[in-house]
Amino acid sequence: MENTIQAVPQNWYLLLSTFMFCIGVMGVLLRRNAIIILMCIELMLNAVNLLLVSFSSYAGNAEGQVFVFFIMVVAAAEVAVGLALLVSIYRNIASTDIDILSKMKW
Amino acid sequence: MNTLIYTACLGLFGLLAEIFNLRKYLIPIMVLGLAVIFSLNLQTWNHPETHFNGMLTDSNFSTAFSGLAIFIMLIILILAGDFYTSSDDEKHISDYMAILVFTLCGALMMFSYANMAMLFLGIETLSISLYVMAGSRRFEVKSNEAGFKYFLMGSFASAFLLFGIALIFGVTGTFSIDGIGVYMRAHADQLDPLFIVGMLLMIFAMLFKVSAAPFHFWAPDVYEGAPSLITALMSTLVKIAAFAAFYKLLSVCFVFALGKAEIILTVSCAATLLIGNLVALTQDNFKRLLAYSGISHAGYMLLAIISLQGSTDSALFLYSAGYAVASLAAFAIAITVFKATGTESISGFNGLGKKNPMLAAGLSMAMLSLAGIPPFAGFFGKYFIFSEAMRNGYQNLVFLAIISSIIGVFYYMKVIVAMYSKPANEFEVKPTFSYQLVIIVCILLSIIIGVFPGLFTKLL
Amino acid sequence: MTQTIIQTSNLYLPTILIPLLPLLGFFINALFGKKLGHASGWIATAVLFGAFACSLFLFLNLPTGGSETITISNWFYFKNIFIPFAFLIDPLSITMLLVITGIGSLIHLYSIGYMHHDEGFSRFFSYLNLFIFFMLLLVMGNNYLIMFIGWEGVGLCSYLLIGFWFKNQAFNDAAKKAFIMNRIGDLGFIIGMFMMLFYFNSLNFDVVTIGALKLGMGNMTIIYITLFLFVGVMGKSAQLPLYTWLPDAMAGPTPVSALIHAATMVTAGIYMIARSNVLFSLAPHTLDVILIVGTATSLFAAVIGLKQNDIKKVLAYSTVSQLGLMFAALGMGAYESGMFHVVTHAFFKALLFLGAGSVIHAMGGEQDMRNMGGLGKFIKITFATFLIGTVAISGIPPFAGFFSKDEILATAFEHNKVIWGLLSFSSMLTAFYMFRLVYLTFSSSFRGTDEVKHHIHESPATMTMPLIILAACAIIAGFIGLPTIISHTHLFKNYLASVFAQSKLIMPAGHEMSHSMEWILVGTAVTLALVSIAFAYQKYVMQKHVPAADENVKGISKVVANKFYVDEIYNTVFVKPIMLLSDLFLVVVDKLIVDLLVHAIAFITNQIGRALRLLQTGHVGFYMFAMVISMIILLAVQIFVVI
Amino acid sequence: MLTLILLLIPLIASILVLFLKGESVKWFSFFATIVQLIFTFYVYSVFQNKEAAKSLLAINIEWISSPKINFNIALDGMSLLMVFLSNLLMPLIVLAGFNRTQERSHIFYSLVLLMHFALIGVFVSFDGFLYYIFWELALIPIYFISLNWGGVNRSTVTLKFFIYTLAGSLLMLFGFLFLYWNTNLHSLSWFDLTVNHICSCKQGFIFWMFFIAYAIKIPLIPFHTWQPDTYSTAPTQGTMLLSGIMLKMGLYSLLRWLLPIIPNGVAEYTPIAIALCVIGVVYASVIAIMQTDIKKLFAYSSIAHVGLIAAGIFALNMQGIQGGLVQMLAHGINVVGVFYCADIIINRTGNSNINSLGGIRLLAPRFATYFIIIVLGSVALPLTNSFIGEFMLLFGIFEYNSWAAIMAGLTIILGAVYMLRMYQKVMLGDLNENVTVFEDLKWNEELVLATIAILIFVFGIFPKPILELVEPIATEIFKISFVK
Repeated sequence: MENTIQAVPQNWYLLLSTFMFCIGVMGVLLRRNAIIILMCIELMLNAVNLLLVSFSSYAGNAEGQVFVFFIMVVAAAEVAVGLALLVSIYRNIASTDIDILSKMKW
Repeated sequence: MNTLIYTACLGLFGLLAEIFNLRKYLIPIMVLGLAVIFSLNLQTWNHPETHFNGMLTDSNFSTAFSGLAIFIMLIILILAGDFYTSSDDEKHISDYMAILVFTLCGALMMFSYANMAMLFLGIETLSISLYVMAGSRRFEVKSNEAGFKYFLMGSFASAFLLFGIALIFGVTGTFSIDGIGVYMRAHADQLDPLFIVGMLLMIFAMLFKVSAAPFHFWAPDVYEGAPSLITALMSTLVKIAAFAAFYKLLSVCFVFALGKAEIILTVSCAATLLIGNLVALTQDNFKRLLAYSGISHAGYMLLAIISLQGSTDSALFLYSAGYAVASLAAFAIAITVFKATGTESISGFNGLGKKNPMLAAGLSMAMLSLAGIPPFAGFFGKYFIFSEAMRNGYQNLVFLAIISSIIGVFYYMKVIVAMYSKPANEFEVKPTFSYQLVIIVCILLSIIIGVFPGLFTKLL
Repeated sequence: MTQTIIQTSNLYLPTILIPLLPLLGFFINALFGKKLGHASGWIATAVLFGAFACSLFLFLNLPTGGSETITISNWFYFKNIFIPFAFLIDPLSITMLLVITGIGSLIHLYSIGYMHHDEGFSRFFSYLNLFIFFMLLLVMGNNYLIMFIGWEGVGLCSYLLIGFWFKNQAFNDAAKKAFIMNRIGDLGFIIGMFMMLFYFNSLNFDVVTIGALKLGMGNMTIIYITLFLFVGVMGKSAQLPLYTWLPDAMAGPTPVSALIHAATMVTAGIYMIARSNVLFSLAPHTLDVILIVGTATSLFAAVIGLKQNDIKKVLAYSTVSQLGLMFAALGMGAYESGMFHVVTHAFFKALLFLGAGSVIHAMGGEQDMRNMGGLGKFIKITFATFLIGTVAISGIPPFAGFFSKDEILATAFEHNKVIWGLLSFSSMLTAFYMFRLVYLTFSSSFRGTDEVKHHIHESPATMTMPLIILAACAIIAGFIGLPTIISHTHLFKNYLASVFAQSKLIMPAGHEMSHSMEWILVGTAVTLALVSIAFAYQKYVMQKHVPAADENVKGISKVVANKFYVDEIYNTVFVKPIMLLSDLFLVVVDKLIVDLLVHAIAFITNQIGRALRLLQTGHVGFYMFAMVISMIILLAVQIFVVI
Repeated sequence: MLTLILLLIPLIASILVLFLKGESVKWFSFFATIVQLIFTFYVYSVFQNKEAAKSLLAINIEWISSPKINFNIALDGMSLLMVFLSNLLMPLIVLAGFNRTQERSHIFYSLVLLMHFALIGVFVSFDGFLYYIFWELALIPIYFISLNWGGVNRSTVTLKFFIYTLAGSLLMLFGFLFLYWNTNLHSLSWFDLTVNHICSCKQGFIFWMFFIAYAIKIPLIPFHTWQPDTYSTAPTQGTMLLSGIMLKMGLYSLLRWLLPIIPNGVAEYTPIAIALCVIGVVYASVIAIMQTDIKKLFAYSSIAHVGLIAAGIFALNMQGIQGGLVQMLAHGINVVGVFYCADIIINRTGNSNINSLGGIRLLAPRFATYFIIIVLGSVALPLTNSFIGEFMLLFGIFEYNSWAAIMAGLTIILGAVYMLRMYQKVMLGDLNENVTVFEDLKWNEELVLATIAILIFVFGIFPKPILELVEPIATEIFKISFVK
């Protein structure tokens, strides 16, 4: 049984999502704006989602896709909490630059 | 499984309590509820069961750790009563309580998961609640910073965890930890590289969660910035939950491929021991000190994880229990002192031995237990872990752990010295009744575990 | 493992009474001395007379040549080594017992008068009794360990008595010095005992003797044992190089000097060698060492004695010199002669010291002879008895010293002419400085202040009585050992014969000396003594020469007067370096090296902590960067190293 | 069962005393220690009756199943000797505090009694792990005693002491763990360990783990630097505990847990150990000669004395072992005596520098008498308690190596040098201007010192009961640990 997902070889999914994941990681490491970092983390999660979906499809096993739903829900919750924290930080220091957040060190 | 459901219900009740205007009675009700749940949890003892199509399993392992976690939460809730006293806190008390109980839910899932999905959900439930709680002092930059740092790094690490899970799923086609274990046993000699990478990524993520070096960076900052009570929670419940999950993951899933991760685990363990103890030497802030001490304890517990054979699980449990009671006692006293003196520095403890000998004695015992000196529980935990590691041939690591315990004694003693030989400051320190109760109970437990460790090692 | 020995001997009771009585006296005086007042002195004296009576009983009841072992208990044991608490009664120990208790009781009696005004009266007597107790243990023990107990015990009492007037730190220094010098010797003694234990598994005299005989002549083991024992002897009997404590020990009250540092304790070394005569006879090299050390000490001390001005110091050096003479005798294997001289010396030296005490008593504490003179007129009894003592020590017949000294010189002549020459010279010097002492003290006119002169008085009867008795002994004691030219029965030699019988077998005596030769020797000795007396008379009576004040002494005299600077040399060579070493150890090794090392470890640990702490920059970006980097590194290591 | 009671009396007393106040604290503690002492005599009488002893004195029940730890307590001659020493000294130590006022005395005495409990525990444990627990437990009370009631600089000094000794004991813990998993019986029971030795290739390693722990505790050079400071800083009763009993733990452990457990390792490294001990004897003695602080002087002298004991033990022969045991008892009594005398002096004059003291004998003749007796006891004069021990020890060393014995024998001379120098400067001479009044002994002080003085003579004159008490076990240990 062919489906649209399987039109592309599995390794390509793997490469793509690894690539996306790495972009996410690089973004997290290189950017200083908290919101962009948040986005990059979302990107990493989505890379995982993509990977899971493709694996799930190739294995003919729906578990992976179910898992993706979990991830999406959790990611949404995470973003909600993250943004809320960000808002309160912004209220206090009027900035979203993560480098300013270094009151506690050593 | 029932434990989890009841706990979730208790959390929901907390949220609803606001509607019924039960603020005043909320904490007693919650405490009572947890006590009931604690006893219900005991019923699963020796009744291993699987629920939700293999998503959760009850086993003695999960029951024991659940019991411990519920106990910790119970203590935290008792402490919360006199901790959240400002008017702002009063307003949010039901939220706080509910979120704390949800944290427990996450932890319970982490003890009894049988599926990667539940592991992930457990970790996230736990973490997200904690992000909120760590940042719950909205107007304090420190608290904000702690919450946000924790959040950023925690979700970053979660992504690695997920990527690992995805890769393993890709290779094995299942999320069930038993299934993965079966796959591994079958393919132990020729494992797919993808699987190994997935496993290592998961291990990295778990190392992050247990705050092992070199993934420990979040811990000191977050511990310092978070409200003290939450720090207590993080250093006990969260750490124990993470370790239990980590232990289960390795012992059920990856046990046959552990050789492939040996270097990582060994290096991490050694680094954790050294960094935790060495950096703690130089700390002046008590919470930060406990954070580093917590890192070093993670090192000892990693030793149990590495050994992973025989009765390591009971060693880990004993260690966790000993560590938890000592930490809780220490935090209960520290919170009292912080409140009285308004500083979190060790100098706040100066002369406590004269001002309040009972409190000082309690903290001394807690510190000695953390330092691993008999007859307190901390010693036995260490002893069992060292013994297990020795049995499995990790002599060098044990030796390193011994050396680092010697270093560790220095900073625990620093607190004791401050209490007994520095001139007293002018603040009067007087713990409330609930704090006294907690301190006495925890210290007594610490001694009981120390004198009858057999009672606890036989649990698993 | 215990042996039970039932005592049936009729000697049992007197034997144990001998040490017990002084011990009892000690306890009475120590516990109730304050309340007893002056009665304590009489009690102390009485117990000693009791002990003397018991000794006499033993002397009379022990069959000639017999010996008896009186076991009190099996003191302790380890491995297969049993150490009994037992006494050996034989002629040798009886000789010593008689000397100790006899002279001891006289000196106790004397002390009652001498110490009458001292506030530590009862304390003094308790110490004296304790001393006698230990001294008796020393000579009565049937094994080396009991002897050692006495050996150290007398050292302790010597310490306590030298420093009796403890307010004076110089006296305390002297006491300490005596104790420590003795302990140096004791170490040698102990090592000697270890060797005996090791080779013979016992310390009993009889067992050791048998064991030594088995090893045979000239065995290295025996040489080592005897050499170590001799180290002990050097300390106790003030031989070169450990003699310096004895002159200093004169800081104690004069009866103490008489009892401990002249008559009894210092002769313990001679007793020990005599007791171990078989061992020493089997080790000819050790005997040579003893001979040389004895001769050298005799001469050396005699030379120093020439220039001393303190009346007691002169006597002290004379004691050292006489002890040297005794050791020379022992070194030649003439144990009886040595013992004989011990006995006669005990009489006349005790007499001299007590006489000197009487002089000091009369002078109100003054000891410098330069401030005396002409005392013969004031204190006649003292003068007369003192003169007898001096004549005796100078070796003028028929006084006691002559016989014993002559015997030694005769043996020396046979043994080695050089030694004989040296010893004769030393005797000559002795005669000279002793008469120098007498002339300076008793003849010509008084040189002290009028106040002192007014004070001069004869001592009470408690003090003069002992002087008279001792003087009588000093005259007649020599007759127990008449030389062969006069009589064929040498009472003393015969009495001790059984003790030294085995030694005589090992080293047979040389041929009998011809009578004419011996007459020549006697003549030479007496002539030499008379010449030096005359010389002294010429210098100190005719010329009325008075020794110069300390600061005016020049040249060789100064060196001699300062005792050849031996104390100073010891100070520089031993004491100072040890003190320096002590500081060095403490400051450099302890504080700087060891402790610094300990602290350095702590410091370095702390510094590493400080360095690592900086990793925690507070920047969440860095944290995540570090996480990722370490992940990559760990992954790389894991994958490339393991897989 | 009797052993358990022996163990429990101090523990219960330690808890009960917390509820008392004022003078009753001291009386109660004294009462408890006296009861304990009397009970010890009873136990001794039972022990003499060998057949009955076995069942009455030993308890062996499982405590923890894996790793197997038994609650295994028993008494043999050596344990009984050490228990006897502790119980003998304890009443004296408590009594010594009667005329001192202490803040929070109930806590103080509770800690003292807790320490007593731990010390007894160390001596009666026959399971390595149990022994280790007590070993560590003993450290805590003394640390808090020193920290709370100590003198100047107490926080740094006691911290050093604590870390130092703890470091040693953790190494020992490592050694025990190693032993446990590397012997085929998997047991730390003394009876198993002495029969079933670990492979001799690993013994050398364990030797160092144990040796360092004990060397720190005893202390031997170069691990001794904590000791002089601690002894001079700790409150007197603490110093008495430390020097009188606690350092005996180290020596006792050499005999109990080192020699018979790893005979080959010991045999291999004996030369080094003896060299360290003997050097320590001379080294510490020489330092003591120039010490001016009276407590430090005694501390160094103690290093010298225990160095000798350790050397004798390592000589691995009967007289060394037996002499070591006898000397432990003697040293315990003497050292408590000297430190108490030092305390009386410091307490009366407020001065611990021997150069600014002097002439005390003029004012306090009775004190002077006791002091000189104790001083003579510690220089091992014959007929005092330490003579027989020192004699046997030196003979033991002699049998091992005669040069070592001569070196160690220097203690005979040097001991006299520093002790008499100290006594002369402090007690003799004319009154120093710093010493104007010096009250003679109070009743409790006199009682303590008189007891010590009597003990010094009793054990010096009648050493046989002690030697006989320890003979069987010394023979056993010798047989096990003697390697050809």
